[in-house]
Amino acid sequence: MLPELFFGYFAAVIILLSVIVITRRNPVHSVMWMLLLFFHIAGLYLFLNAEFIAAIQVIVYAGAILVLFLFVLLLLNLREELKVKRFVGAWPAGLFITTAILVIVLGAVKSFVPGPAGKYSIEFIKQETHTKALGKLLYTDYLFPFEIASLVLLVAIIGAIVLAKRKTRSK
Amino acid sequence: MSDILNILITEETLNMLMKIGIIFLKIAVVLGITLLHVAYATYWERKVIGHMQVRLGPIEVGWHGFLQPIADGVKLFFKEDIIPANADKPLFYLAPVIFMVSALTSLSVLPFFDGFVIADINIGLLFLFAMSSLGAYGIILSGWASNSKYSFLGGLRSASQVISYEIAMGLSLVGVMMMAGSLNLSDIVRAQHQYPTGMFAIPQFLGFFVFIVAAFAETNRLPFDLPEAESELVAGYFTEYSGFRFALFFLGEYTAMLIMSSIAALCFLGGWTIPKFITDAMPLLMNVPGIVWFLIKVYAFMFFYYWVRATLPRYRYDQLMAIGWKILIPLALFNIVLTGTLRTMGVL
Amino acid sequence: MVPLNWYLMLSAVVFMIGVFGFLTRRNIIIMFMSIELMLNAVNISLVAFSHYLQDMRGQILVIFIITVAAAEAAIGLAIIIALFRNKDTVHVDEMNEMKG
Amino acid sequence: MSNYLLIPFLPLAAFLINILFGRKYLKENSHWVSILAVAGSWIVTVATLFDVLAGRVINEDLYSWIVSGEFKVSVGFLIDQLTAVMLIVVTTCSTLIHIYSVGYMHGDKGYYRFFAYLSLFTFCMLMLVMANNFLQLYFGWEGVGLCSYFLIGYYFDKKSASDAGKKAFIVNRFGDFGFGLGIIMIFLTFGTIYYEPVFSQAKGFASQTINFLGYDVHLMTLIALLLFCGSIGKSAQMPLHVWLPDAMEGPTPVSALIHAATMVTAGVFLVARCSPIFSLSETALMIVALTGAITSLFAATIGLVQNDIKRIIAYSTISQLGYMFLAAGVGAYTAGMFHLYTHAFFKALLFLCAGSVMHAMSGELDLQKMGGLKKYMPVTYWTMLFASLSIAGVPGFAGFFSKDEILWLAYSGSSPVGKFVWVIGTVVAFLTAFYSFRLIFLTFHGKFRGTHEQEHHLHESPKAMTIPLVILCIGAVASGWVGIPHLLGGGAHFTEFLKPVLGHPEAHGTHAEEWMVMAISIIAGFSGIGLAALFYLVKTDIPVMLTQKFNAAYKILWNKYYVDELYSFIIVRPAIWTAKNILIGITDARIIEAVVNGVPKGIGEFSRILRKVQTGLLQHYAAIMALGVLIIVAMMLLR
Repeated sequence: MLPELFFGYFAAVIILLSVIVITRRNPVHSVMWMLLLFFHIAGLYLFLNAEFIAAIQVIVYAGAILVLFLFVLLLLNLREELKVKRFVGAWPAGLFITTAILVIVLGAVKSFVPGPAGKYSIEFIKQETHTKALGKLLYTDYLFPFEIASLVLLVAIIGAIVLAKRKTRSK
Repeated sequence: MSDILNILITEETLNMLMKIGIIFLKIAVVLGITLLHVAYATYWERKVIGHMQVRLGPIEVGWHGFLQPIADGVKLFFKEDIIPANADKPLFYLAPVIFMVSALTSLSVLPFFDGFVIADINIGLLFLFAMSSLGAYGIILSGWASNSKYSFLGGLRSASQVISYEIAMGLSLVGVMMMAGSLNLSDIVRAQHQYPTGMFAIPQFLGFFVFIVAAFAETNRLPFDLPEAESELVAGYFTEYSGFRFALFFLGEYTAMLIMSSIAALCFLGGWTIPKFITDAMPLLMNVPGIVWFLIKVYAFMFFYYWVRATLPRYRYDQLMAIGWKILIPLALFNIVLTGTLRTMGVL
Repeated sequence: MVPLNWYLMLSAVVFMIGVFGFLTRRNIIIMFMSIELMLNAVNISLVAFSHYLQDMRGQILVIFIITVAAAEAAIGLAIIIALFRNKDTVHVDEMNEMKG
Repeated sequence: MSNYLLIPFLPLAAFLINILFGRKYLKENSHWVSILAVAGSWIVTVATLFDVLAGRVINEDLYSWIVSGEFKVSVGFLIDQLTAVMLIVVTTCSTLIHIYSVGYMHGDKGYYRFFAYLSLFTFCMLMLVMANNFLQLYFGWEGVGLCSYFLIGYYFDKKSASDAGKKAFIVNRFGDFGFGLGIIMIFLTFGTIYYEPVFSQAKGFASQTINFLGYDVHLMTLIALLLFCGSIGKSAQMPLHVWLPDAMEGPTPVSALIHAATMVTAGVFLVARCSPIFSLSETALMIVALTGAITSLFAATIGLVQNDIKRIIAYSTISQLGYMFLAAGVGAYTAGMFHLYTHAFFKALLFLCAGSVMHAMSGELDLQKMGGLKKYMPVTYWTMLFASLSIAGVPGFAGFFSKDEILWLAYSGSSPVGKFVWVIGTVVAFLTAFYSFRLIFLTFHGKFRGTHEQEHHLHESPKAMTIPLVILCIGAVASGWVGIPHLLGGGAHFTEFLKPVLGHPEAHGTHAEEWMVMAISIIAGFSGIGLAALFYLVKTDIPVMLTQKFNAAYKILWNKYYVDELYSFIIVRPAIWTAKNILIGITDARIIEAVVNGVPKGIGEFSRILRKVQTGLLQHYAAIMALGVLIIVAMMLLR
């Protein structure tokens, strides 16, 4: 009973916050609602015994990505944003497409059959601690993708600097 | 009615309620003690700096001005709460709360002495990072929502400063994590107790150095108090705040200092333990409760904060960023590589 | 025990809200946030799968998704800044230079 | 022994270096690269010649070039006696002419380009003669043709030069078309295009016929004649000779190297190389002999009246090439090769001397404006005199031995047309002596007839030019001595050397007859010289009187039998008319233009409709993508 309630609360809040995030007129408010949304998602991760993921959800998403959004919003002057239309003219079409896909996907979820369970049972993770289990896997089987991810980040750093740097006028 | 109650109130739920009650009690105790400490931290700061500058500091209210913090609190509480007309009101209200809450929440994972911690979670250190990164929101929002030049510039400066030094701080603690093999703060303290030197500050002296500098910058303290450089920005991001909301920022800052001191004590100075070689030499010290050692270490670190404030001049903004990105982060990375290498070689 | 399907449905709903936001909002930053929303929706389902199938791979994937999301946000926001400098707008429907 | 590879590839390297770095870096030093390369080739060639003299023959593949089903070709090299002779001729002439060019081309703006092309030409020519299969031969064949085109049109800003280049290229197409067909026929017949298997199997096909357009054609005759088509084009025989006189528009060293000593003799080399095939067909040999004889006579008669110094030598070249074909046609391949070999020296020398004269005369070519140059340029005079003595067949000089051998073998050989071509050959010998000395007398003797300014400018050429002249002069005098016939107490070494490859025809004649033939040819030569001396030294009014008396004949000769006009009437003008009226007017304007303009117009219209889809709005694309997802998911669900 309690887990269901718990989940119900989180799910309801997450959905509500998602809607709020995409409908706010003021992007800064959107960001703040999104911050709250990320905390709830992190809570959901804790509920799913993924404490490390929950932590990086907060650190990376809330602590880095959203702050970046906020920074960009502050750098851009968006005063007139509060006076203009929020949605494109054809938003009902978007709503229709989205609802149609949603209905079909929700229909499809019913027929989902889970595959066989792996070795990472709740007890196993508890005993080993979640971070350690994840780290062992990440640095052995997934070492190569991990290295690629680091390269992606490097490219992103350099790319962001190059893109956002104000062009110095060449003589 | 009673049927429903019977269903709800079972052995299990009672147990759970008990646990929740204990947690609330712990929270109350920690909050009370911390806030008291924060209040007197301001008093001690004025006193220490006063004496360092050969003056007396607060002296009128109570014995040697001992009641000064209380008087200050009362004054702030009853001051008029001014809100700028063009401010974004919801965010203006929210900003100091976020700032304060993010500071206070960090307290929940700090073990004050063996076994006394509100939430003994496995990722305690990560939780601290997460919360400290949240503080940036309070700063940015207060700067933006005030709709004032000084606030806005102060907010931007502070946010970029906090974000930049967060990386250095996080990296400086990676060495500790590698030494202890855990992210749980209690485990880290226990690991230090097992370690021959008794505290990680000795093998991790590089990390400790980076951590100290980053901690000063994280809490916007001198010599890195650029966001609130009076001569340039009036009071920085909280220029427009007054009264109770100002008090929240003020408290938040000192809470953050206290937390930084605690982290330093826990991760580098051995927390509530003292090195084994000392207890071996003087077995009598075994009887001293851990909280005492812990508080001594925290106070020492706080004193260091005051000392630096009284001694060092303020850096320029570009120097600040240069120190963060070009010195501290490479140093921390080098420390990680060094620690890893030495660990695999079995030296550390 | 909460069934796995609930998580999947939650994930689908959040994802579709993100899609809707992406399709209909004019502000490019909100569109970006919609993308983050979609990524988070996927993360929810991945962590749920990971938990229910007792397999860590889902969470590994989440780590990579967060990495890519961070990279994407950095690059995307840099592009937005460059765009704003040139066009002085963040409204997507005012940017149709690529019109055929 | 494998250093023989250096022979062709040194010049290739020189070409690459010059063409890549010549313009910017080497500039006036370009010649060093080319000369060193070709001199290196010459040294290796001499070494190789000694190997061949010692009896070693190389025939090996370097690497696989084309493999397509049954058709396999390698880049391969065959170095036998025949190749060795050609190698010596090519590298020697090439080296000397490279050196000569340093002086001749001095200060030209395309200096590096000139040497690059010369090196490329040398490379192609060497690949041609060293090939061990027909395709590589063809590669070299076309390569030298290309270089010839480049170098004839070297002064491309002069219209006559670029026209001459085009003419050479186009006329050669006719011959090469036949040559290509011949190679295809060889592949169809033998299933391979390597020399060795082809020649060894050729006997087996001797009597085979092939049905062609309803006629039974003797297979070997067909192949031989198709190959001979190529020879006609490249060696400027009737009726494809028209390009060679015009080719004199190129720089004189080019005329000497390409259009006298080496490239044009490739046709003779081809006939000699394919002698096993030609020998199997009496008809083909007869045609070769008659073509050679008639061309020889024809060109010699034209040469009598021309006034352009280089053109006279050009016609002389055509005539002498005809002589070589005449020899090949009567089965005396060795004699043909011998003449090729001696001719290379004295003809190259003649051209270089002409170039030297031109150099002194500031580019003047007209004999009428020269005269009395002897005292100004003694080296040129003496060398050119020796060359002329050689070509006129004066005993003791190189040309005498080779010409005499040809005439003797024509007379005594078993060819049905042998006596006929002997008569023509003797007449040509007389004519050759006449026009050669007409050239000498008009140029070097008498009084100077040019402008005063030209006279003032007259001087001997620089050392870089005269030294090659002297060396070539030695060749023009002495090169024949390796082939002194048995009759005169010599060893006929040249013939003996080539016998393993080319064989040697039986001579059906007595010593008396041989003496007789030799005497007649000597008389013909001396009477030609004497007549020329009479006409142009003693009684200079006779030629004028003759031209007036036989005006019609003179006109025909002066206009080169109107061959160019005939071609212009039969081929050029109809072709231009067709191009103008049908190809441009109808095909191009109505059909191709319609298609070319219509297709893009249609695409443009279609795109105009299609691009409506490209709104440039991000969200439209996203919406369409989402719609696609919707459709795919729906399809998967409903499946």
